[in-house]
Amino acid sequence: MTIEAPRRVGQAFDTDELVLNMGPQHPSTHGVLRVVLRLDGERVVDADCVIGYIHRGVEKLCENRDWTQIILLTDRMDYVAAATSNLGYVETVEKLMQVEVPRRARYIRTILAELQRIASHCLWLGTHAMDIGAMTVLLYAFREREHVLDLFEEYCGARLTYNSMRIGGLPLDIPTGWDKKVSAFCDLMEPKLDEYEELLTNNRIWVGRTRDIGVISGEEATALGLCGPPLRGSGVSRDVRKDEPNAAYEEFDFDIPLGTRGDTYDRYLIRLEEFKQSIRIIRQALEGMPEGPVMGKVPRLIKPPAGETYHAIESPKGELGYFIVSDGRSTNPYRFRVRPPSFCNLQGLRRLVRGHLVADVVALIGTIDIVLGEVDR
Amino acid sequence: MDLIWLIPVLPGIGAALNGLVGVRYFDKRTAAYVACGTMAASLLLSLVAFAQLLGLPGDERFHQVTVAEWIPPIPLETAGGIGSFEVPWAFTLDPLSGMMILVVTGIGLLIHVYSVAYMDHEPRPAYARFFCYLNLFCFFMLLLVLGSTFLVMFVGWEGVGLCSYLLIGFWYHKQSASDAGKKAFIVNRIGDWGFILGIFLVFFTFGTLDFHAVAELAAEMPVEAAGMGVLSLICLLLFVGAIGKSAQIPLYVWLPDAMEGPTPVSALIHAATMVTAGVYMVGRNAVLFSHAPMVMEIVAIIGLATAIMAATIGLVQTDIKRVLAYSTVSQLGYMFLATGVGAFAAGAFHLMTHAFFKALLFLGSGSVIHAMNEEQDMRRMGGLKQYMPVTYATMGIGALAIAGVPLLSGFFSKDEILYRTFLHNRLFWMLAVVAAGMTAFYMFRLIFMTFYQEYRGPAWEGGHGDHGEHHEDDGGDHAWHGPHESPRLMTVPLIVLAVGAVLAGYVGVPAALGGSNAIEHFLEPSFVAHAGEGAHGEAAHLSHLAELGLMAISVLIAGLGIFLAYRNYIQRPETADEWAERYAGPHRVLTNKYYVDELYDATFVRGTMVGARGLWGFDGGVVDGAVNGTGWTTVASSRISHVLDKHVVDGLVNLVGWVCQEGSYGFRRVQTGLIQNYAFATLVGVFAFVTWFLVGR
Amino acid sequence: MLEAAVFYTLAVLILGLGILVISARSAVHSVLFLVVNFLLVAILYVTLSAQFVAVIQVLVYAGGIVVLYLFVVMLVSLKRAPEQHADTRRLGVTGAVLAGAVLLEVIGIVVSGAARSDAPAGARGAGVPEAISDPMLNTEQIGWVLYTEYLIPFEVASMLLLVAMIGAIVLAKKNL
Amino acid sequence: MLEITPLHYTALSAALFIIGVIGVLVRRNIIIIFMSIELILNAVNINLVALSSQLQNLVGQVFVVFVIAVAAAEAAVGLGIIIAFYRNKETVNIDEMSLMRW
Amino acid sequence: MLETFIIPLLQIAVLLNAVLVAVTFMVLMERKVMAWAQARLGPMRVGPHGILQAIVDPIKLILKEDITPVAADKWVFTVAPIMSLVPALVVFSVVPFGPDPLYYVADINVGLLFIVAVTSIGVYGIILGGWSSNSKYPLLASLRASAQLISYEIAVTMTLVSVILTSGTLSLVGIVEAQREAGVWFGFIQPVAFVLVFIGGLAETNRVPFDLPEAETELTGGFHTEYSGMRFALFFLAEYANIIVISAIVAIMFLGGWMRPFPNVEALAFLDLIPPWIWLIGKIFLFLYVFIWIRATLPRYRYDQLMRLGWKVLIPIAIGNLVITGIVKVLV
Repeated sequence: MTIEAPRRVGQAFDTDELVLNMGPQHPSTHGVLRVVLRLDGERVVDADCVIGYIHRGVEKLCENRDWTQIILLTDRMDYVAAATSNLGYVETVEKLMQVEVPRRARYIRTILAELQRIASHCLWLGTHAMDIGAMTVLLYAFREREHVLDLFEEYCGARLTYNSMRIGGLPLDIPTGWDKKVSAFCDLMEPKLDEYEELLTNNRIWVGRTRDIGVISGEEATALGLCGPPLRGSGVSRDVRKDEPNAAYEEFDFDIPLGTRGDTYDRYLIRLEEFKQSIRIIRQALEGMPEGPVMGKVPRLIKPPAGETYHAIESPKGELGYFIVSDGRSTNPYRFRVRPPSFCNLQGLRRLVRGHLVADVVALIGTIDIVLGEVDR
Repeated sequence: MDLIWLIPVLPGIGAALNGLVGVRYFDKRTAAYVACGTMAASLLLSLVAFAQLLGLPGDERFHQVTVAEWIPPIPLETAGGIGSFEVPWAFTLDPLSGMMILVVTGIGLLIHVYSVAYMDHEPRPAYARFFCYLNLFCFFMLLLVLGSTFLVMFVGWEGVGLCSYLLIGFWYHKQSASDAGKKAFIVNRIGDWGFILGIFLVFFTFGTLDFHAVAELAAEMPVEAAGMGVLSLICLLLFVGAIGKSAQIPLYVWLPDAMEGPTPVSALIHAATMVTAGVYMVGRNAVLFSHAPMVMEIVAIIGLATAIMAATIGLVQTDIKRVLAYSTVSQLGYMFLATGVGAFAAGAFHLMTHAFFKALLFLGSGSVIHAMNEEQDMRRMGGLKQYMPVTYATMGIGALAIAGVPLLSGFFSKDEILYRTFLHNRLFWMLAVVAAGMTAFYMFRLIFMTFYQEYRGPAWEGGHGDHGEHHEDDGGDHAWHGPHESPRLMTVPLIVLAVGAVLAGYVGVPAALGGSNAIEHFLEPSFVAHAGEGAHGEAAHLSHLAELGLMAISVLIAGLGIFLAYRNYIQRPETADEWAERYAGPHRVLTNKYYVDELYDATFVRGTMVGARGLWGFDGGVVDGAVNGTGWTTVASSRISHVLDKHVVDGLVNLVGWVCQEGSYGFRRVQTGLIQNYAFATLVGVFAFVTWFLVGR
Repeated sequence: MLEAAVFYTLAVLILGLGILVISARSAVHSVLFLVVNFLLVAILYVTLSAQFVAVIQVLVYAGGIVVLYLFVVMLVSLKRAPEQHADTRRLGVTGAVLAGAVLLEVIGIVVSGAARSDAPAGARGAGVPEAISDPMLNTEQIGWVLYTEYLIPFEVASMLLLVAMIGAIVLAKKNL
Repeated sequence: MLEITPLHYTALSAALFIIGVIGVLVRRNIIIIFMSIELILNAVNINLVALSSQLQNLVGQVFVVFVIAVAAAEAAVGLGIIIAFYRNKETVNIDEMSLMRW
Repeated sequence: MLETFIIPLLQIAVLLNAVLVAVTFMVLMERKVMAWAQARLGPMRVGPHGILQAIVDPIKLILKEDITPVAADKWVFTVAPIMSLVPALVVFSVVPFGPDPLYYVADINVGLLFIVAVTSIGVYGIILGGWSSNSKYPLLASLRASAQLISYEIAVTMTLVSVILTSGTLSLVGIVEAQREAGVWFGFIQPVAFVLVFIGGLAETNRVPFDLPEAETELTGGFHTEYSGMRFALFFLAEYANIIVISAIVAIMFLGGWMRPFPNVEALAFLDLIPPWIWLIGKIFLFLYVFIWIRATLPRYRYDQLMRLGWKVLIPIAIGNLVITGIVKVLV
């Protein structure tokens, strides 16, 4: 029985440091993240994130597919929020081509994106709670996520990788009665949120496990390039939906919840509030849904003019940006680059876990809400 | 009235606050508030006390408060056998001290207020330090005034000397200021030496130090009309102290140099309050002095000589503050003249009026200096009338008052002195009148050179002719925008003092002018041993007409002085230089202040140094020789002891150590450091024991 | 008969395990043998109808102290066996031999003592106040003696434990 | 022989005691030496309980309680020292623990 | 011969089998109750509503390959699960299922101390299991588990002392009889002790919210990570047997053991028709249900929080409870 012990000579009464590998096969690293922890007893001295275990070269692949095929590949990045990945990509290309998207299409896109946010947050809530030991919440959250997946299935026929958008609009109009079902889902979802809160929000153990864990100030969060709920949890008001509205967001009322302490509990509360805001947006969109076509005027062969553009949307995980260069000649992008929120948020992990206990590492991986498919791409 | 002890204590508290806490923590406003607040409270108390005093009938205006015991009774030998030396912290309120506390607190408060603005350029800690000193000074001054024994007064006396030193040297980074501080302090010590000897003698003679008791005892003694008795000796010694404090010949040299201090200090200490302490002390001991006529004569002569000498020097000085300083010395001479001729009340009256107008003049000059960006030379001023009307007007009133222009305060008090002098000795009167004329001359010379004529000062930013509104205080960069009126905090005290300078005289309007000379009757009880005793019954009286005639003469002389000044400095400004050339010899003498400083330097300072060198030589040769001889003897004996110690004592000790060391070489083989070997040893013991048990059965 | 069988079985096991404790190569095995040894000693106590002491033996010795040993053995992970470094001056083997001699002597004393006719086998000691009567009351009686006659030693022992606790914390803590 | 007298217990105790002593003398791992000391203490305890039973006197059992308390204290402090020593020297070999020599 | 050997042996045989069967069914119960709490069905395939799952699971475990890691200390690796299970089963020997000797194997005068002592032996199985696997996660988990077990044992034992003070005996039969004499379950006299022992029991058996040693998401399974097959099953058995032991102790000490509710109210005498052992088993299953319920509800404590709760909350409360009990005992 040995524990490899890097021993610091001359330091009396010093316990040895322990190097612990967490992952890539570990139940709570959300995929294939490997975190190399240096421990002093149970306390984390330092952490190194090792990524790349599911690197598929999505960006390179995209540079060798034509513009429409790329939508399919974006599904495979953040596979628990494929619709927002699609949205970001198609809007970027639309921006490059300066295509006008019909209002109805933009409304439906907003609904899809917000439904996607609910689904993604459900997954996050379930796994986060599971990591901290509350296993019932996982099953509750998945129960509701199932409803969202049903709605997506009805809309586009897929439950995970939707391929649900097209450059210039949408492939399909919504099925008859779909909007009623979405509305019914909104009504269903709200009491369920209270159910989650009942299990967690005021639970002493939950608060004890998340309060003051992974505290990060707004400045530091900004400096690390965090985005999405981890950034807002530190009180920085940054939401692409508000700051640079895309789709139809500028037409709806919604609030950006902000944290005060920048700890895990704040981030938890923010995501719960985002559920409610998403429901609010969906309801407004359903109510004000305009009539009209869902596809704009787009040439048959998509060949954007030469140029480059960067466009970002607020995915459930944070700011998802696409940087695309077109040479104007070929049917595939010259350069395709993604700014994935999961990857940026993962940078914060090392800072967040330092000084905490091993058990908190699990909670902190949960709180930054990463999807390794998006990190590695 | 039982709270009069609070009157000095309040500024003392202010000083403690500012000095202990304020220098480090207070901002300027707080420091100023603390200082002014305590002074205002003190003034209020003084007013209340004074009002209560007035409420008493004339004979009973005497109140003594003992706050605490200071020196417990000690048996000491006195002329009358074994006396009990006992000094309480006791304070006396009688008409004289009542008047003095009003003057000190009242003018003190005005000067505090004035200083708030005047010292505004100072950095923060120095600001608080300044107010600490100022308050401390007021504390000691009030202690001096209110003290009912010689020793309490002496504490105040030394305290004001200390504060004077601190305040003169306030800008201690300036060599001349710190030198002036030291000079004031040392010269005062000479006077204090006389004072304390006088106190010793008072105790030896009377067996007590209480003023009242001393006065009562002294009143029993015969007047030493001829020759020097013990009373005369006491008075002479006390007078030496007064000379030092009140800057009389020959110890006046420190006062003009004291003008190195900030102007409010000059006004408060060196014009209105501290320098009058000598006069006050003489007045306090009026009974003693009146039993020593010969000393009185000396007092009068010294006062007169000082008055004239200072006045003549004042004629040619060009530094605005020095003119005022010599004027102060001269006026103090007047006061001593008054006391010398037995007119204690007149002296005190002049003391009061002088406090008003001299404080006014000093503050005015401070205002001018402030306006001229720290320029003190009158030759570089001129024409300031248009820039600073308030200062001009108030200073003008002050000058008129000091010159003895009728209906202003100086007129009444000075004429009272002159009148009493006339009664005493005609020659003295004539000289005094001449001095009064000179006073008028140099005061108006000052006014004319400062406020009239052409502007001769340095040019300023923003153009010469732009005599605009440069009222605002220009912060830290000290960009000077030309002469300007001072801020309100400075002008208001000026105005108040000007009003005082005009009105203060009306408490002593002489009978010849239809007045009742109220002040004299008010003060009278303080100068006699027993209230109600008709002390000055023997004094001769002139008719009112003759008195009026004397007034007219002095007014004429004053008018002449003013006219001469007008002619020399307004009509024909060149006359002044012409006169200076024509009378080059006297002018040079006067400009150099009669070479008194040089004389002192040559005699006393050098003499002291030569003596000190001699003593040094003695110390080095004889005293050190003896000490060194002793040292050598010690060294020699210790050498012997060392040899013994090294070879006998150390030898024994080393032997013990050696035995231990050699022994341990053997024993340490046993101590292997292996615990199991020790256990083995134990086991051997157990084995032996068990074996013994087994065999033994 | 039964009593003798139980005693001999236990004695053999206890001694055998004792030898295993001091001879086992791995310290963890040593600890394991020690635990079993202690449990057997506890059973021995039960046969002597000292149930309370037996339970205390299990609870404190086997369940507490030896767990501590086990912890330390696990924490002290050795890179080289202690036997690699041996001081030549140690007298271990001699000591073992000497210890054997002492054992023989003691056994001799015991046997000779048993041989003597006046040995008070099974007799009560003189002037003994407390008698063991009902085994069901064993605990109560011990408690009674402990809290009356031996109260001060009991308190001293508890103080000793407190001091030992603090001492152990101070020694083992990295930084106080 | 078949009748179990207190002398049997005494003999057992003596044997266990000597085993402990040999352990102390022979082993070099200080933890095992400590365990040998525990064996010695147990030997004493067996004696005490046996005699207590024979003499029908509970004081023997009371003493066992005290012995156990002392053993617990000894184990706590002794093992604490071992841990501290191990942190510094990375050894538990008693032959290397000779800092106090000479 | 009959009374000294045959009957006790029969009793032991029945008891061991009953406990082992109870454990398998408790696993099934846990799965079903959890499923109901979490809006799912749980095992449904084997037998009606998956009842036979309780039989299938052990069979699976026995048939699985029993792997011994190469680097493990084989001897200790084998002994550890046994050392874990044996104490858990031994404890049942003093658990009385009814008033007369037929219902218990032994009634000893130090019964409660015996339980505490024997359960404390169980920690060896955990430590040695973790250590002998020669792997980091099991070692960490075993250290945690043993530290947790020892810490909470202190609190639980101290609390039990206050119950002993109330009853005046260490014998479990005596404690139940004392409750009959008192006319009220000790759960009402000692509510603080009741809650404390229950919480301590949760911690000692490594159940949620104190299931750190087995926290899958942190330590990938705990000290038995490297175990498989029957050796794993032994650990599993030991753990669930311990849960049943704790439930039994709590039921006996605080809920009147085999007695019906309100034992001295004559009007309820018809309840005595139900045999006493059913009453006790019913109470035990009540606690088992609560154990499972808590597992479905609560998140998990962090290690330091758990230790803080044990040392800074439970032990002080236990001491306070003991002191107050003593004072009341002296005064009343």
